[in-house]
This record gives sequence, C-alpha cells and structure tokens, in this order.
Amino acid sequence: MSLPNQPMLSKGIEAILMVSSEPVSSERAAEILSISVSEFESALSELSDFYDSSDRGFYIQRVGGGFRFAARPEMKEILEKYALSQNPPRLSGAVMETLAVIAYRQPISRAQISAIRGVNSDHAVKMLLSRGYVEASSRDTGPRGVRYLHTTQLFLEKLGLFTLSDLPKIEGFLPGPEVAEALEASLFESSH
Amino acid sequence: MSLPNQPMLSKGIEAILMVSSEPVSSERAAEILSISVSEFESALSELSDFYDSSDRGFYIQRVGGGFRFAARPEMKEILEKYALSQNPPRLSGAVMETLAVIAYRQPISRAQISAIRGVNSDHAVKMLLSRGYVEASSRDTGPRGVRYLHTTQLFLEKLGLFTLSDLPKIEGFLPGPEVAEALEASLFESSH
Amino acid sequence: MSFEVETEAYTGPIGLLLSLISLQKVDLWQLSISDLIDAYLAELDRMREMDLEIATEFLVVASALLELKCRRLFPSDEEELDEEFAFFEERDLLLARLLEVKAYRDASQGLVELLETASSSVPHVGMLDEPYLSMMPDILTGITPDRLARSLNRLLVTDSPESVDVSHLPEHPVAISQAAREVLVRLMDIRRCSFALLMESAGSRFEIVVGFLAILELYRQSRVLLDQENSLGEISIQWASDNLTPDEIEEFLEVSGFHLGDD
Repeated sequence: MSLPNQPMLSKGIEAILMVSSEPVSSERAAEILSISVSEFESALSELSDFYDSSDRGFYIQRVGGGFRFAARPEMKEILEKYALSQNPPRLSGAVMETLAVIAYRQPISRAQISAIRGVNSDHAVKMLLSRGYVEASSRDTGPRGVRYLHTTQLFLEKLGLFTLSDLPKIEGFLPGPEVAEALEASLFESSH
Repeated sequence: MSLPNQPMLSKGIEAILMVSSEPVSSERAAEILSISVSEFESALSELSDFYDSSDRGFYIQRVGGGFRFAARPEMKEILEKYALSQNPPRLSGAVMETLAVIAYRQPISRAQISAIRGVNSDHAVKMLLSRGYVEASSRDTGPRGVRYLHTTQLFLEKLGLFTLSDLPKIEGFLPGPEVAEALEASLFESSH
Repeated sequence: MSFEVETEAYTGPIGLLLSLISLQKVDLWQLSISDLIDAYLAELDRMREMDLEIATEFLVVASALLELKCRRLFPSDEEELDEEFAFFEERDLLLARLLEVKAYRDASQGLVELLETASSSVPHVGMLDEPYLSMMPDILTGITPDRLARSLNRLLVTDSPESVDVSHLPEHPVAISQAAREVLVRLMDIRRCSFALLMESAGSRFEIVVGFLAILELYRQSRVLLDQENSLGEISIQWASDNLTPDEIEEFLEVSGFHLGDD
C-alpha cells in the first residue's frame, strides 16, 4: 500500500477529527489511514504546528488517550457569549476528595475509600458515578463480588489528561517534613 | 464598537463553528462577534475560500439555515473506514441514563432531561436522535415551542419490547414535568 | 466558611484534631469522645451555622480517635509488647493516616485546578452523517430493558437500601435456649435468686443480655415469676414450675421452642 502524500494525509486526519465525537487514538487513526502509528504522529504534529503558527481559532488537543479538535482557550470570551460556559455545578470538597482517592488508588472498593477518608463516602461515589467520572467495573471484581471503582475516559477528558500517568504525582502532595514533625510533636505532647 | 481585525475575526468564526453542535445562523454568529451580518458573511466566505484553496479535509457547509464544519465528501473512503472501525460499540453511561430518562418519562424536553440528570444532556440526546432511538415530535410541543422527545419504534425493536409498558418497573421516583421544570429553573438561577 | 483552627505550624482539618487535643490539654489516651463532641458543638454554636464540610472533617478526626481508643481498649493477642513500643506504633499509625488524608485533600485541590483549566477548552464534538452513520455498529447491542431500568434506578434511588455491616460484631456462642436451660437448672435447686446473683458468672455484657432475654421468655411461659420492688431495683426470680428432672427440662425446652434459638 502506498503512503499517501503529505497533503492527502493531513486532509484525512482533518476529516477524521472533524467527524469524531470523542478523542481518537493514534492506533485507530493510523489504521484508518493505512499508515504506521509513527507516520500518523509525525503528520499530526505537523498539522498541529500549522494550526498554531497560522493562528487558527482551534487546535489539536491531546487528551483522554487520543486527539480531538477543540476551540482555543483564548477564545473563551466569544464562547461564553455563545453560552457554552454552561459548566455543571461544582463538585463539593468531599466529592473531589473522594475522586482524588479513586484516581490515585484505583481500582478501589467503596469500603476502602471510606476507610481511607474516615467517613462513609457512598454519596460522593454516587455523585461521581452519575457524572460519569468513575465507574464500577465488572472486570475488577474482588472477593465476595465487591466491585472496584476506577476513573473513566471522561474523567481524563474533563481534566485535560492524556493518560492516568499525567496525573500530578501524589508524592508531591504528601506534607513535607515540617508538617509531619509539627504533627508528631503535637501528638507526642498531648499524650504525655 | 470596533470591528475585530480580519485574523481575529476568522479565529472567532472558527472557534464558534468548532464548538457548535448545530448549524449556526449568520444572525447569531454576527451577534456573538459584535459585527453586522454582512460583515460576518464576507468574513465567512473568505474563510471558506481559504479552506477550499488550501485543500483541507473539511469545509464550511451551508445547511439548515446556518453554517457548520463538515468533512469533505471526497473523503468518503476514510469516513467509511472510520465508521466501520468504531468498536466495540459502547453505550456510555451518560447516553444510557439519558435514554432511560426519555423512555420512562416521555414526552420530555431536553431541558427537563438535563434537570433530572443534573448535567447538560444535549450531546447524549443528539447521539440518540442521530441513531433514531428517540425523536422530537411536532405533536408534543410544549409552551414556548419546546419540542418534546419520545422513543421510537426502533428503540422498542432494539430492546426486544412489544410496547413501552413492557419496560421493567423502576424503584425510584421520577420527577413529573412540574418538578423537572422547577429543577430546571433553579439550576438556571444558580448558574447565573 | 470553614472551621479554621490556627496553630503555629498548621491550619486546617488536622489542626482541628491537634488543637482539640492540645488546647484542652487532653491526653489522647484519656480523651473522652464526648468532650470532643462538646468542644465541637461549642465551635458550631459559635459559627451559628451547620457546615457539612466541617462536620465531615470532624468525623474524620473523631473516627481516627475512636479507632485508636478501641485499639487501646481491646489490645491484640500480642499485648505483651512493650507499652512504650505500642505507644510509638499507635502514634505512628495515626500520624501516617493523618498525613495520607491530608495528601488526598491537597491532591483533590490539584484536580479542581485541572478541571478548571481544562474547562476553558471546549471540544469539538463531531458526528458522522448518513450514509456513514448507519455503517457504525449499533450502540444498543446487548442493552436489555433491565440494564436500562438499572441505569435509571442508580440515578433516582438516593438511599438505596444497604445491608448493615455487622462483621465487626463478635460472634457469641451464647444462645437463649442454653441460657434458659442454665437458669432452670439453677432455680431447680435454689428456687429463688436475684438476677445479679444469677448473672454473677457471666463473662460479658452480651451474656447478661442473653440471660435476661431467657428469663423474659421463661416468664412469658409462666415457668418463673419475676418481682422487682422499685425501678432499677433488684430483680428477683422465682421458680414456678413443678419439679422437673433434667430430662423433663430438656423436653420442656424442646416443646417450648427454645431449641429454635440455637445456632
């Protein structure tokens, strides 16, 4: 099979991105275009550069394990006027904390989440399930049929992440030695 | 009000077309961009010419009283391969939930669905409409010309149901139209 | 509005625990949970408004303390551990746990920022038109009416009936029939006895409760008479059956259905 010439290739990529309702993976796009993944990626990055340098109102966003078209964030004002700023209601601190536990510790059961947070987290989990940020997978089933939760593709998309490994490292959030020492000191004092 | 310079204007048009799920009318686009309709149309036709001459994979299609981005018809082969490579068919939780709300509470408006689900459901509705599982009926038209959605014969066939009354009973209470409208009003308030 | 406790080193939910422990000069091991709740309620009163977030923070802290107290009250089998060593171990566990909770809380703030940044990028949601659309595999494949109903139920049923987890309760081999048998055998000899004396050998509160239920059941069947002079006073139990041999007692227990309570 002959390799499509460059303009034809970028045309094909544009057509695919234009009809996709969700991010398209390199593997799938390469297969549709009958080229190798690395050929696809180099053509994609060339196209992406073209959009950036020619100052278009959209760009190629790398998210959720694939690629998609998105309006440039700097066009925010116009999009707001277009009434697209219909952000869903913000999630409460408790729900976000539950989401963090699931994101970093997946797969994880409801009971394990509650144990870590020290409070029953069923309501927060339900909220996350209904938003589609997490799901209970049948493949991750523990003893006694306990179903484990994991984050979804939508979660990655909503957070603008390509893969889970793009999550900020949890180690970065562990309190520093000063906090640990201060805590330790208080615990020590109060108990003696 | 100053007229945005040409590149800025085409950037704005691109951003709007890129995020629209429906064709955008000249009047609406001109209003968002704070320019006259004729200014918009001349900028749009310039942009359209640019896509044609630079041989892109998409073009500006004039359809249904407005404009939208569409993949070029000549990309037929790639679009076919794209359609066929869609696997595995997977109904997302959001789409499934939206379908369930429509099935059990039809006829129902998009806004009522969003109110019941607590999140904007337009994309899910669009997906279901495009697949022919639900349709907007002209006979069920509510106040302010709101069109109501209901499931189709195809939906019944796909689920192996004879009539809608064969749907399993649900445990929860599905809010009636008044409640859904009140919910909708409160959502609307809280987001403004 | 948040319950901000200010200490020199730290401000926040974990500070709540520390300030409650240190400001009140409460020894962690002597800490009364009710004191903690009083302090918390006083703080709530000061704020004049119930805040779910704060209540949650409080619960995190209180449950951590309760867990520690429980471990203290019910030492494990290897309790011969050096007292000091055990203390260090518990303190480290608490410390590690508090640090973990704080890490997730801070990480959730990071996720909020990611969400906000990402929300400024509005994606293009494309869609295939015909004739390509109908080439795509059907998305309702494998969807049953039941799955549809389940999906809706998940959305609507806010308080799904959940079974109460009783796995933390000790399994006691004490059955009411056994207790009733013992009561009858003892009363057969001494005819009259106080409840306190009868329960003298009971090893746990649970056994006392079972013993009490057994006596109530015997009373209901007119096998014993009960007498109590004043409320909270001593309960006196009197034999009301004709003399029964152990075999007859066994038979009586069978007939009266006590055996059903076994296992």
